[in-house]
Amino acid sequence: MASTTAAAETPRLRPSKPTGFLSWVATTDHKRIGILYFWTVLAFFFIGGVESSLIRAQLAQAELSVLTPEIYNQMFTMHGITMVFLVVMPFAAAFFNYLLPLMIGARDVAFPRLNAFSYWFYLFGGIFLYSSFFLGGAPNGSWVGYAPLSTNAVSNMAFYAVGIQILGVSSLASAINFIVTIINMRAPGMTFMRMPMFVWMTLTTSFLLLFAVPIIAVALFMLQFDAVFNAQFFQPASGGDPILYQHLFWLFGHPEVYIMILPAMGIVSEVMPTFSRKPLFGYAAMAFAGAAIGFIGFGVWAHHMFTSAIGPVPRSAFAVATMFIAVPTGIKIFNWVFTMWGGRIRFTTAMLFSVGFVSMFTIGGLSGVMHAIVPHNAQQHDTYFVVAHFHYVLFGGALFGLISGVYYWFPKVTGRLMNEKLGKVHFWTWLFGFNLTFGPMHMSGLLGQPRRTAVLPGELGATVELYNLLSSLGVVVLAISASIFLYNLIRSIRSGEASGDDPWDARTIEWMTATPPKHHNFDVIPVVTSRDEFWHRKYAESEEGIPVAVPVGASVDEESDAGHDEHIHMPDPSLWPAIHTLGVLPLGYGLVYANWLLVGIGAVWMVAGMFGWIIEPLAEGDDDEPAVAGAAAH
Amino acid sequence: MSTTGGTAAETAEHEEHAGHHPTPQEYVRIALILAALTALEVSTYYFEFGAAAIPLLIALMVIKFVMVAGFFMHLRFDTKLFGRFMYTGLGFAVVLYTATLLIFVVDANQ
Amino acid sequence: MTRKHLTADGGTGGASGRGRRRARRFVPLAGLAVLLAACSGEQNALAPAGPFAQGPQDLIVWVFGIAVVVFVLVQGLILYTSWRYRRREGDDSMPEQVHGNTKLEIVWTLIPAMILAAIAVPTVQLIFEQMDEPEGDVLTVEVIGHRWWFEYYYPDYDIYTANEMAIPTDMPVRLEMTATDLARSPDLGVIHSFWIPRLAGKQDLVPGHTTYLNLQADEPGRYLGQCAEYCGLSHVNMRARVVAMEMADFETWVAEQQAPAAVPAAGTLEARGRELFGDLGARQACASCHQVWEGEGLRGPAQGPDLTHLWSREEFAGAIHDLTPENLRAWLADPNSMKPMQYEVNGIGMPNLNLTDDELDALTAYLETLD
Amino acid sequence: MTAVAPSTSMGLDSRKLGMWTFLASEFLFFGAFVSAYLLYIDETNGGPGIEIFDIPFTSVSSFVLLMSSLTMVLAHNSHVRGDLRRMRLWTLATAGQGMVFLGGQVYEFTVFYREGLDLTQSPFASSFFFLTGFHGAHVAIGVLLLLGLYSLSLTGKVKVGQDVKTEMVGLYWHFVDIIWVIIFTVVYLIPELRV
Ligand code: HEA
Ligand code: HEA
Ligand code: HEC
Ligand code: CUA
Ligand SMILES: [Cu+2]
Repeated sequence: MASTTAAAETPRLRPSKPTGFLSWVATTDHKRIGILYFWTVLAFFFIGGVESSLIRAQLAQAELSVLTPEIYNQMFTMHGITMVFLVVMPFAAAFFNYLLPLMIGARDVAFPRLNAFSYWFYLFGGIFLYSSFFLGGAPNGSWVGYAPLSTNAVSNMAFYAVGIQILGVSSLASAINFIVTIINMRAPGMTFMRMPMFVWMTLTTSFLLLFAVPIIAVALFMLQFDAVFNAQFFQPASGGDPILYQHLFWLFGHPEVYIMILPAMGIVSEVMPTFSRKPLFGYAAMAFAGAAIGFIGFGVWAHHMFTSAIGPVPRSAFAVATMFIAVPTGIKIFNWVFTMWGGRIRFTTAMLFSVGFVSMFTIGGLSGVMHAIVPHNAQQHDTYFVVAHFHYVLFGGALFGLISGVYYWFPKVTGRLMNEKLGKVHFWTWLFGFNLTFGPMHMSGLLGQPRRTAVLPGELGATVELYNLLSSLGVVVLAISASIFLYNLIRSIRSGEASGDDPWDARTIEWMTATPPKHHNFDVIPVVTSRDEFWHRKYAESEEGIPVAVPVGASVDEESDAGHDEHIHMPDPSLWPAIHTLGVLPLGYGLVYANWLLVGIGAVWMVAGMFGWIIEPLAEGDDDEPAVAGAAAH
Repeated sequence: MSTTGGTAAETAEHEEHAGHHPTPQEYVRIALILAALTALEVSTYYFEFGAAAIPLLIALMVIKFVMVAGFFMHLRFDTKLFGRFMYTGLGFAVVLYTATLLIFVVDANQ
Repeated sequence: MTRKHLTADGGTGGASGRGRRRARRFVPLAGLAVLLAACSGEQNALAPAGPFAQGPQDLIVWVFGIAVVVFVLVQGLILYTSWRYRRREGDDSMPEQVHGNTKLEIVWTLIPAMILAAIAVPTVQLIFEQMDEPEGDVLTVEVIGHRWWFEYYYPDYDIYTANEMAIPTDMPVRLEMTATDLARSPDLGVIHSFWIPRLAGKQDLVPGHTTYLNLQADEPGRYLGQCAEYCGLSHVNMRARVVAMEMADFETWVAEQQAPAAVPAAGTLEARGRELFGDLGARQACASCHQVWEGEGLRGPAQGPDLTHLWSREEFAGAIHDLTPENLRAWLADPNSMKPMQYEVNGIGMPNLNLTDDELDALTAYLETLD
Repeated sequence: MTAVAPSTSMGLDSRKLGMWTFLASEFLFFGAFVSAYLLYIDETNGGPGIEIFDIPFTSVSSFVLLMSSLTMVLAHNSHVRGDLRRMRLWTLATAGQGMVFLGGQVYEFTVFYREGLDLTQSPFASSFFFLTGFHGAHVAIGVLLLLGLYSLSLTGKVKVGQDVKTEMVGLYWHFVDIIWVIIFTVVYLIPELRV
């Protein structure tokens, strides 16, 4: 290995200092982008949590007036949007970014600058959405934005239409990036069936995004043109049909919920084997089930419309399709349990969150199957029973899985361990607070409490009031718990115990390289010969199938590892993605306020930025990007 | 990331494919066929084709689509993966939107 | 209209009879539901009071039972595994590296699939049963969702009313529903959902579509409900009531509603109120939005609730306030303070007409005569 | 798949793979517009409907767009053969035809607008303008890409041997063309049979 960091040797015209503000703005390093995602997500999670706290404060008792209805409606709308589009999805993107290249043995993603572009679009999209608070009020038409209500100017939903559109572009770009990276950038020997399960789930999620995002894009364009430019897509007065919006939204919306859960499932599938010291049970079935969930997930959208204007035939068809999603999901649940079965389970915080995921997600899944009983869905729909369902799958599922991932990979990112004692306090308070908040909602929902109501109607009775009070108390526990987490996070970054390269005795190749990983990830790209490559380099199997540690370096012929490149060529930082992306702000405001001047400025800005991007070589020293394939272009 | 290794493999592939790529003359011939098909399409506007018109138009559309994708976009010569991607997208679109429109039709009298 | 006698297996009545019998078989599971029902308010999905609510209830109780079993099994398995295979202090041994088991995979694919198939069949049957138009004598009511109140029109009797829907007991009611009729309202029409949990599940009201819902009450009573599809600012204040009464009472109610409104004797305060109702000078007259039908001309729909027999109702303004003279006066003085609306920005709801105290007295007095 | 250290595990060009991935998703984008159009084809709200189409005119511009695919592929072919001069020529020809198509569309829209069909007239009008308009936007972006390709090849940024760049632009361009193949049939010709 001659030079590991080509960067240090080449003089450059662009921000080349490895630290400082500008180095973050210009970074094209997937790891740094992952970290940017993570902190942005935390900030938005805090905001979304504050919004939900206000919601719960208002609903703590019947007929309170902590919030006016105007504010309340903005709160639950922004809470939903924030948690879905600005927290869970980008949280998953943070993991994809940081881990994907490390897990498949690549030096970066296929299109590093496009990757930066995705992040900036995400950030500006979030800022754009939140700027609405200072520009006459936030959107208040709910996160599903049903037309024609949302085409009404007082709903402020133009911000929603444009804001989500921006976030969609970000997601679509990452999806393409990750698909290409997985298909094209795997280390030698890393066949599809040797990929870590997390990579499989990333691939499935990316395909879901790829096919779902364009649909919502169309729905949002229509919504926005109805709202701002008087188009007639959903205006019943002229023959437009509001049901079309519902179809388009849920054609996206249901795949979207699996977009949110599959990454968490991938994380759990990495954590469980490591801490059970066993390989993932039923690897092929797991990969297949994930793909099946994604696939069937495209065919169940109308289960959100069971009480809408659709007839008995579609109701029946979608009911059946919906129920059968439980089959592949069940496969996953049982395979996780059997991964633990017979293992030597170490209950670290990461493992606790993963087990918590399996347990809590099952509850949410079962209430999901109850939703699919169409005749009774008419009682459950738009009540807190649904709110309970989706918080169990989203919070108890997605968020538990993602937090498990934070504890698990924290040492990889920082070289330090998170405090386990605080971690366990965090877990148990989190589990308790979560169930206290959302468990009672099952009951209040069945007792008839509708969702999206700005006050808790007193006529619902004392029982419902009690449940609501419990829910509100749960948020207090959650807030304390979240603060513990944050404290642990910051403290451990500063002064956590050093972790070494492989603190968990892990199985996958991201743990083979230095911790924290160098800019180019691997000095030598490993040649992969089996699933759980790293584990097989550490352990041989005795005749009874029991692993025996092998002396370091003995098992694998280091020479066989590929990539003895003389110079590892990393893409240089670039300011263009950030510059280019900035143009989306004038463009967005222009569209919201029907101001063609702003639209023009934004468009020209972005086109100019695009040319700057294209003209700038990927890496300094190349007079141009390489003529041949395989390069990280774009 | 590094492209050093790729050069050889890629150029080899290029050469291997080069033979299969149509020549400019062939491209022109394909374009002429496309033009003729278009003329046939437009003729449905001028002449009465009766019940055959719609199936005919759809068939022509599909043929034109496949020809452009196959020859001009090199799907016939490139790796199968690209074609699979495209037809997956197309398939998803056709199935999902047909189902959606069917729901509207089924409920027209509901 | 003749009163229909219910037999154990005739028509919709049969459905209810069957439903009750089926319910009894699941007493242990239904127990929980009943327990909860007993100690709660009237807007309660767990306390069905008619066949169209009973059917879904019976089905879900059964499914809930399955869910409980799956829940116990899965959680039990998780807990057992976690406990049994936890790593013990000082144990550094390695487990056998098991990669999977095809037989097990097949088992846990097929069993859930079979369970779900077993749930799917009755679900699909009931979907059709619930949506089909009931046979025999049926009362039809048209429901129109406005921001933010429900309007009811009885096509057989030419009756308009709001917030409270009167129905006879033991007879299926077929609701034909849609959202705002644009010809008479600045409300561009948004989606609402009509939901009386004890009588039937909800069904959306979609502008441009007609949707249908069947409901039926077994016992007389006042059944609470509410708009269940988010429809903007005062979504929560868009409540619904169904008042079920014996057939004889219902017939009386119909007759009263069909009668024209009383005209107060000239010179009284009420008569002054009646004049103001039709003419507020420069301000918009009540009559431009509300109808008080006095027997002449067409009895047509208006922009706001029909007030011909206002005082026959117990609640008003989306059924969020008791209809008392004090409340009504407060409403007329400043509608927005009683219920958030968007008249200024959107033309939706009732405007504040800046009525003087005298005018308020007269109008309130007049409206009280409209029983 | 045990590769002999190629730079990519499938031996594919990432950029092309990325473009194809993107195009796959575009089908769902245009599919939604087509569905809306089909749903609303009769919802004219008293305004003009499909009878307003000028089939001969649209046929000509469709034909121009179709033929631009030929010049596009010829540009790529020239680039592969290392003939940058011809490549530039064909690229410009393609962009020119694209602009003719766009000009036709602008003209068509203006005529329709004068005859009372504008975005706010009816669901039919909205969905027609959206479908064809978004296609037009794609064409416009394609023209920009072509002109970019042209000028970059002049400045030496696009070189002999870098025909993947031309191919990428070409893939996009052909895609826009096949979408129009569908639109022309589904939006114009088939409905017109009923008039
Ligand atoms: C992460 C997100 C996520 C996930 C994974 C799911 C998973 C599921 N969801 Fe959920 N859902 C949401 C997020 C999610 N949902 C959201 C956000 C909404 C509300 C949107 C809104 O209106 O705002 C919603 C709403 C929603 C509705 C509409 C409710 C209504 O508004 O009326 C329905 C209806 O069918 C439904 C069903 C299901 C089903 C059947 C599953 C299944 O995938 C669950 C499968 C899992 C299991 C069943 C458990 C494990 C399986 C076993 C242990 C095997 C054995 C089991 C059996 C034999 C039953 N969901
Ligand atoms: C992943 C998604 C997600 C998550 C995590 C949550 C989390 C929470 N949600 Fe969620 N919620 C949704 C997604 C989510 N929600 C969606 C999609 C809707 C539907 C919206 C709609 O109808 O349109 C909804 C709607 C919704 C409602 C219904 C509103 C209504 O219908 O009127 C309620 C009511 O209780 C609620 C409550 C909560 C609560 C209490 C939390 C809590 O768990 C939050 C706990 C978090 C905190 C309390 C964080 C605070 C952190 C700290 C205090 C730490 C300190 C930090 C710093 C100092 C930086 N949510
Ligand atoms: C611009 C139209 C408009 C005018 C003018 C108007 N109202 Fe109203 N009124 C409404 C609407 C709309 C409602 C329904 C509000 C709701 O419940 O959301 C309503 C509700 C009412 C109700 C409650 C009815 C019920 O059953 O819920 C009464 C009583 C009433 N108005 C009386 C009056 C009187 C008296 C006047 C004149 C002084 C008047 N209104 C003027 C539009 C109007
Ligand atoms: Cu009407 Cu909610
Ligand atoms: Cu769903």
